[in-house]
Amino acid sequence: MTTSAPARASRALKIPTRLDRRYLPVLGTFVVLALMLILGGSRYENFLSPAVVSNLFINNAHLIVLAVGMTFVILTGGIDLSVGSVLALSTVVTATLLQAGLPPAVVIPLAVGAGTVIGLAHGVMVHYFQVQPFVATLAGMFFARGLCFVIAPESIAIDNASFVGLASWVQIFGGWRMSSGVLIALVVVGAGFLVLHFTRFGRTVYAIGGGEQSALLMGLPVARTKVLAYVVSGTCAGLGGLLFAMYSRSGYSLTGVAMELDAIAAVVIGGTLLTGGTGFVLGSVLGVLVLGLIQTIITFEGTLSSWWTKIVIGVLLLIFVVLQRALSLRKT
Amino acid sequence: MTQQTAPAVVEMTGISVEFPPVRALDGVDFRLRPGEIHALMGENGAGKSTLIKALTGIHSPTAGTILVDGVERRFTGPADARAHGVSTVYQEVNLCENLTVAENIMLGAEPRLLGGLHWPAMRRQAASHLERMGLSIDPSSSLGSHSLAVQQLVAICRATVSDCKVLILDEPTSSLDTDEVAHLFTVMRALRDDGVAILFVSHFLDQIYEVSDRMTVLRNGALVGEYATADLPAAELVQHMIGRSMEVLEAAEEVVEHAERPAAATPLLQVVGLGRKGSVQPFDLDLYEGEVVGLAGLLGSGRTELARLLTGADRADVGQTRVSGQTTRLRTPRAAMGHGIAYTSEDRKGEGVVDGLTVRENIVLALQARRGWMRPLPRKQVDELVASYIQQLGIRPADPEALLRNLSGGNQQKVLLARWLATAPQLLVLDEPTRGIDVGAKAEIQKLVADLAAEGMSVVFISAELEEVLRISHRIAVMRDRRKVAEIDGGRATMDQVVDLIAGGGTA
Amino acid sequence: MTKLLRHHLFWPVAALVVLLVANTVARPSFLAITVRDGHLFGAPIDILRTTAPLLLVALGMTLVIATRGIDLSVGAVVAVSGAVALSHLASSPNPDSPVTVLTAVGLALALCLVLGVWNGFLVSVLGIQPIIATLILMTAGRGVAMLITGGMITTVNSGPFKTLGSGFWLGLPVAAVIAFGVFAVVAFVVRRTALGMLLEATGINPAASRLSGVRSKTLTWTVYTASGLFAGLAGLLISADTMAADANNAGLFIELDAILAVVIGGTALSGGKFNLSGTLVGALVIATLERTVTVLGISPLVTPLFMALVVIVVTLLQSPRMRERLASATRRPTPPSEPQPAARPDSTEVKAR
Amino acid sequence: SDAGGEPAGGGETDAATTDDGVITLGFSQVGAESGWRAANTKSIQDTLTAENGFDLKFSDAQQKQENQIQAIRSYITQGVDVIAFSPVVETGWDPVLQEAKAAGIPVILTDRAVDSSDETLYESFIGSDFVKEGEMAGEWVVEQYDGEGYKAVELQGTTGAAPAIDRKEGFESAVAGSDLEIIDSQTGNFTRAEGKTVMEGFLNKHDDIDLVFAHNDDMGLGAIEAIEAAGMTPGEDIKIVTIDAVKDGMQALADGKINYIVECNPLLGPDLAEIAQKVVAGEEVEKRIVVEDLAFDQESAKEALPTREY
Ligand SMILES: Nc1ncnc2c1ncn2[C@@H]1O[C@H](COP(=O)(O)OP(=O)(O)OP(=O)(O)O)[C@@H](O)[C@H]1O
Ligand SMILES: Nc1ncnc2c1ncn2[C@@H]1O[C@H](COP(=O)(O)OP(=O)(O)OP(=O)(O)O)[C@@H](O)[C@H]1O
Ligand SMILES: O[C@@H]1[C@@H](O)[C@H](O)OC[C@H]1O
Ligand SMILES: [Mg+2]
Ligand SMILES: [Mg+2]
Repeated sequence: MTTSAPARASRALKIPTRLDRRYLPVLGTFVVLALMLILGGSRYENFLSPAVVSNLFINNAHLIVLAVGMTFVILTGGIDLSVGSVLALSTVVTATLLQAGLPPAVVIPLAVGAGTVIGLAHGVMVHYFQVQPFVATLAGMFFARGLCFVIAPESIAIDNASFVGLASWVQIFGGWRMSSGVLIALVVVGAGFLVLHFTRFGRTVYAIGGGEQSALLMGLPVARTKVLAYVVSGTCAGLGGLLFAMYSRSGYSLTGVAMELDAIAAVVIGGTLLTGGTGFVLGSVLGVLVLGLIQTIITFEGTLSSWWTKIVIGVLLLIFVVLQRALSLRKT
Repeated sequence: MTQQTAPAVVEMTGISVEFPPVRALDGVDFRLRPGEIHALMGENGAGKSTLIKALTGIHSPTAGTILVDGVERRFTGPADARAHGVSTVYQEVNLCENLTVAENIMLGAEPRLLGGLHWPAMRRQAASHLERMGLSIDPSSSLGSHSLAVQQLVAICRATVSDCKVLILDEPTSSLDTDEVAHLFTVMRALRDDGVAILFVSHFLDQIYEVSDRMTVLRNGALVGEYATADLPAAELVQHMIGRSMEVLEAAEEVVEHAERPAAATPLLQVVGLGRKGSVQPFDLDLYEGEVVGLAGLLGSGRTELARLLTGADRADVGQTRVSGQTTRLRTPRAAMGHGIAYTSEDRKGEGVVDGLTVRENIVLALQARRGWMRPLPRKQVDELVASYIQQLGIRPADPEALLRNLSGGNQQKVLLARWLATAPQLLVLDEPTRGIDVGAKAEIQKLVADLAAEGMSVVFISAELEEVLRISHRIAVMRDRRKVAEIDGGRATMDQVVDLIAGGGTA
Repeated sequence: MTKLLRHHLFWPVAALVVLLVANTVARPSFLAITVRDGHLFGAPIDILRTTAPLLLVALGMTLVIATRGIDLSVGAVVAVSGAVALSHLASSPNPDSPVTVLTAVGLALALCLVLGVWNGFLVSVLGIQPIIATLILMTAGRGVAMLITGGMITTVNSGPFKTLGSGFWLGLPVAAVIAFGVFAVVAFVVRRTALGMLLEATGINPAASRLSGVRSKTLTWTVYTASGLFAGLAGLLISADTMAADANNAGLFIELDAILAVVIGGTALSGGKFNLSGTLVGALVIATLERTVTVLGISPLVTPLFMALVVIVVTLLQSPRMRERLASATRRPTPPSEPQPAARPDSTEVKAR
Repeated sequence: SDAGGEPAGGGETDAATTDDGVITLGFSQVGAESGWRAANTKSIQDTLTAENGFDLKFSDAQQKQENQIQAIRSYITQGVDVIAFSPVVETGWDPVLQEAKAAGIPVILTDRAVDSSDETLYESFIGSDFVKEGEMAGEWVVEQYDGEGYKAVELQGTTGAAPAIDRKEGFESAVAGSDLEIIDSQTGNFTRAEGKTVMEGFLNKHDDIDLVFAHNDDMGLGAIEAIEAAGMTPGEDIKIVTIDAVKDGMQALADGKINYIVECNPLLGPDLAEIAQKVVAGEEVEKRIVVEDLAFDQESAKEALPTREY
């Protein structure tokens, strides 16, 4: 039976040197984003200015942070619908507590922590009670929004001096501007990237998305990782709320309605599969920029009526998704 | 080398596992000693995998005790078991296709740098583990890009990464060819000689006799006995396993071996220069009614890809296909089905089972799909059909309403076979149909194939087990490096001849 | 008992019963149905009528979810449907003529069918992920609806059309008759033909289904089309209810309600096995819950919180883990120390509010 | 005129000079969430036309504050002459308004006010006083029905939205001290459909409702449907008071189905045009221009209806 000896080498797989297929969707996003910038630049005056690009980041810092958290959850094959509401809750908590006279050093951890706690609750519901992520986080979405109204139905301005000081910190290099919000968002992106690619937790996130059962049988800490992914997303939503509070210097219970869809769309546009296991944080950042750019184009166009705005957003999204799909399919 | 006297490293007593209403294990005792290779034997659904899962904490036994190194334990899961020196390769390949080979091997025991993963070291270490298993693949390629066989070897690599006292291998050889198996055995023996206790499950009796020291036999969830391999002749082993004598099986094999090659008429399916870019090289093949054509080749030689082109699972971009003399193009599996061509994929988990549906639904799926949704099969006819296949193939549990995911691996395979037989195809392409199937059932499937051929069905038979291909085929096509290199007469071919062709030596 | 507890409809039905009991406690005549002007009148009848559009949308959603998809665009489709129908009525010289009404209905449904086909095309042919594919129409669709109505709320008087929303047939609300009727027909077709099984196979393992000859793409395409059509019908019922086409608010967030109804009904969002009777109960639960908020007099400020708590309680009780616990608690000889159906305290709490 | 006349690359125009006499005005609208809003948008677009000497840049923020901030920033970089917007929320505008101020671009608020400690950040606010609207409704109710022991239900606007909070507050303060009792209050989300469902619920729950106060016409129109479906006569069996005075509401008022409507005037275009011209010309403008909100009873509605613009 033990017949043997054909050359081992014949069995060695020839590994193609071409680009790893996993990067194609992100690359697609990048290419189309660049195309959009170029087209925008040729169509509108001032479009390709540092100010516009800086604003793209400044206006979307909070969304970038949400998208980073969302990426973790989606990579595990889950979803987090609560982020928009949790962001609102965080702004409300921040504004209310600051108004009550508490110092930022106390308020900031509480606001972010509110997100963490809600994320933990999601994780527990999803993992230990096996509630479907969509539903668990939908309940969380109602819950956080409800809590906002209970805390403060009206919008509250923030005038705490040190908070305002922190919020209005800006660095200017030539035409480029960098706000404290953008800096925090970039740090979160960097941290997200490092955690996903250089920790066991991060790789387990991918493993769970690739197959939860398999990850379990591989002896990876599935329970902890899954719960943690929701904690990360909740925390990011809390932090996103803080950034939004810094950005708008106020807290409002109706902020961020449907922002979860923006975050999800950004992640998916960035090449992450909703089924889990494939995708990159940097892709999600590109996704946010795409959405922001669509908005910028709408403003620069300047003549669209309300309904054409919606239609154009839809059409641009379509063009984007189809192009990206075409680019990532071409080589498979 | 067997240390009969050493105290058992694993001692399971009176283990019962229930999946109400099924009692999968009923008071089973099992002992595993250091430095032995211990085979766990039994039919499909006998409870082998369940026993393993009870040990490693995936299923919690309703009764019984488990001692590991003399300490009573109930592991909370594979991670816990691994932490206590029990490494397992479960039956279906359970790795993450989206991760790289290196990650699949090293995660859990990954080298670190400044608290983070040390990727270069990870790749290096993974490469050396792969080397030990005789695999020279790129550790940073993604696992999903490799064939099932390679994945199985990677799974084994993973299990042997951390220092383990106990290594459990549940059907690790089901998709390996002889050469890989030999290599695996070398590794297993080396580990055993280092004092590792190895639990090994396989349906290949010759492998069991080749490598194991002792064996435990289960039947219907109950313990039959524990034996020293050397003291138990194969015939007796089979009798213990299936509760019948070996003669039934031999009778079945007779039929196969004496089947006559039918007289040639017009080929049922004729392909000329069929090929696909990046897949198999263009090939010619004629398939006649009532004929079994075996495909032989090494792992990755292109058998599966050839089969997929024949059956519309992949679309050919060059070449011609003629069914009963008529030129057609088989663009989809559905189109192929329209011509009476059926294909069972080797990838049971990914392309076969619909695990959330019942046995009944899985069996009628293809038949129903062909009829279209508007013409549902009458329930009575479905029930009869399903009952007859459950009986004919010995599917267990014999419950049409059982969810497929709750069936043992071998029984799932039988259900898939039933799915295609139910469509009464003219040409049946079977890719590894006997993988993971017990001796009894395997013989019956072989007999079934022979019977079907005798009734006029044309069969393409792919198996990693060369003997099986030789025994069953009227004609054998040999594949090498994704090319069809030879076609030989199955009746006259010898094992050595085929092995030579496969390896690239001899000529037809 | 165990069997009853394990039945997939147990928890949704229990939730419905608890809600009805809570309402009856707050308002003893809640379940009373009286006959007024020859038709039935009362809270239960209102609930049936308000369930109607949600039920239709949830029906389509269930089928889409069975194939592992999701349709976020239903709310926008609802808006488009109402906009088309009412604009046509408003522009016609005789909005009361049955022919005009039929044309309006026909136009609206035809356009919604096309929208469904569009979603199906993106998902099954272009292979775009369902959530993003339908997000496109979710955004653009409302724009289209507003384009049709010019951004205003279009209103019109048309007797026959109004019947769709607030008319009665044999004493029952026409909207409910239509929705439950369509539901029954679809449920019958899906379960009496092989459609249900083929959809489930597609949702569970598309690759295996394809190899088995299932036309997965066509099926996927079909369910999105159906979802568009049903949403369009729902849009007609909604616009006929108030005789106004409100492009901004018609069907706003109905996709979430519909998904929730599907999930409460015991269908997993991961696709595969689906459960239409569960969806029916789920839709009733949601409509009743909305009514409960008013009847219990819950302050608008805590309404979302209240809804969240109910959803959390229902989903937790339905979770596999809880079911197992409850089932094993009832199976055993019941040690008194065991926190029996852990559910009870929570559900009475709901009642007490 | 946006690109042509301006120095390329110049993010900021030198002060508010307009070489060609055309005023470039960037307007950021909240969204298009209601018929009222559509009328508001139309009024602005119809007034700030080229004939009237404006180059209007319009953007719809889809009810998102971040989009509005983004749009305003973008107007700053584009160097418009005047920025006008209807803030989604009252708070949170200081940073971006400071940027506008630094760039020398005057800002005009419409419809909704902002809550800012620094009044120099904007030139003028043009809009309605929501509290006053609620008060006007409440005063009329007290005047008509005090002493009859009326039981009223309230249909609130979107929870947390300024018009909802203010109108509730105004109405409550006006009816305080009378014998009118508000027995129930729920949100109908400013929409007809929800107004109808909530009213149905109220009718299921209470047998003795005498009056409905709805925060806008749409919810009032929904309530009419519910009351009719319950076999009662709106306007008689149950009195209805609403706010907005859009066409459908006025029609119902004229038809006797609604009893009283307080106007919330969306036609802010002309005022905006006037103020913008003054601001660009460097003239003094009033800090707060509250548009006059009329109120209609059934008689005056019949008179006004033929000439209503929206
Ligand atoms: N999760 C489950 N739920 C219900 N029944 C199960 C489950 N897992 C296994 N079983 C049943 O338990 C029995 C034993 O299955 P097991 O997988 O242990 O068999 P096996 O001996 O490994 O067979 P094979 O050789 O086919 O792999 C079978 O009847 C199977 O259907
Ligand atoms: N995704 C892939 N990328 C690169 N090479 C691949 C990929 N998938 C398959 N191959 C290669 O294609 C060839 C044919 O594979 P195929 O699965 O047909 O072989 P086989 O003879 O059926 O072997 P097996 O025993 O693995 O089933 C092999 O060389 C295999 O390694
Ligand atoms: O009804 C109106 C509402 O829709 C708008 O948002 O604010 C003013 C209200 O009168
Ligand atoms: Mg097994
Ligand atoms: Mg193969």
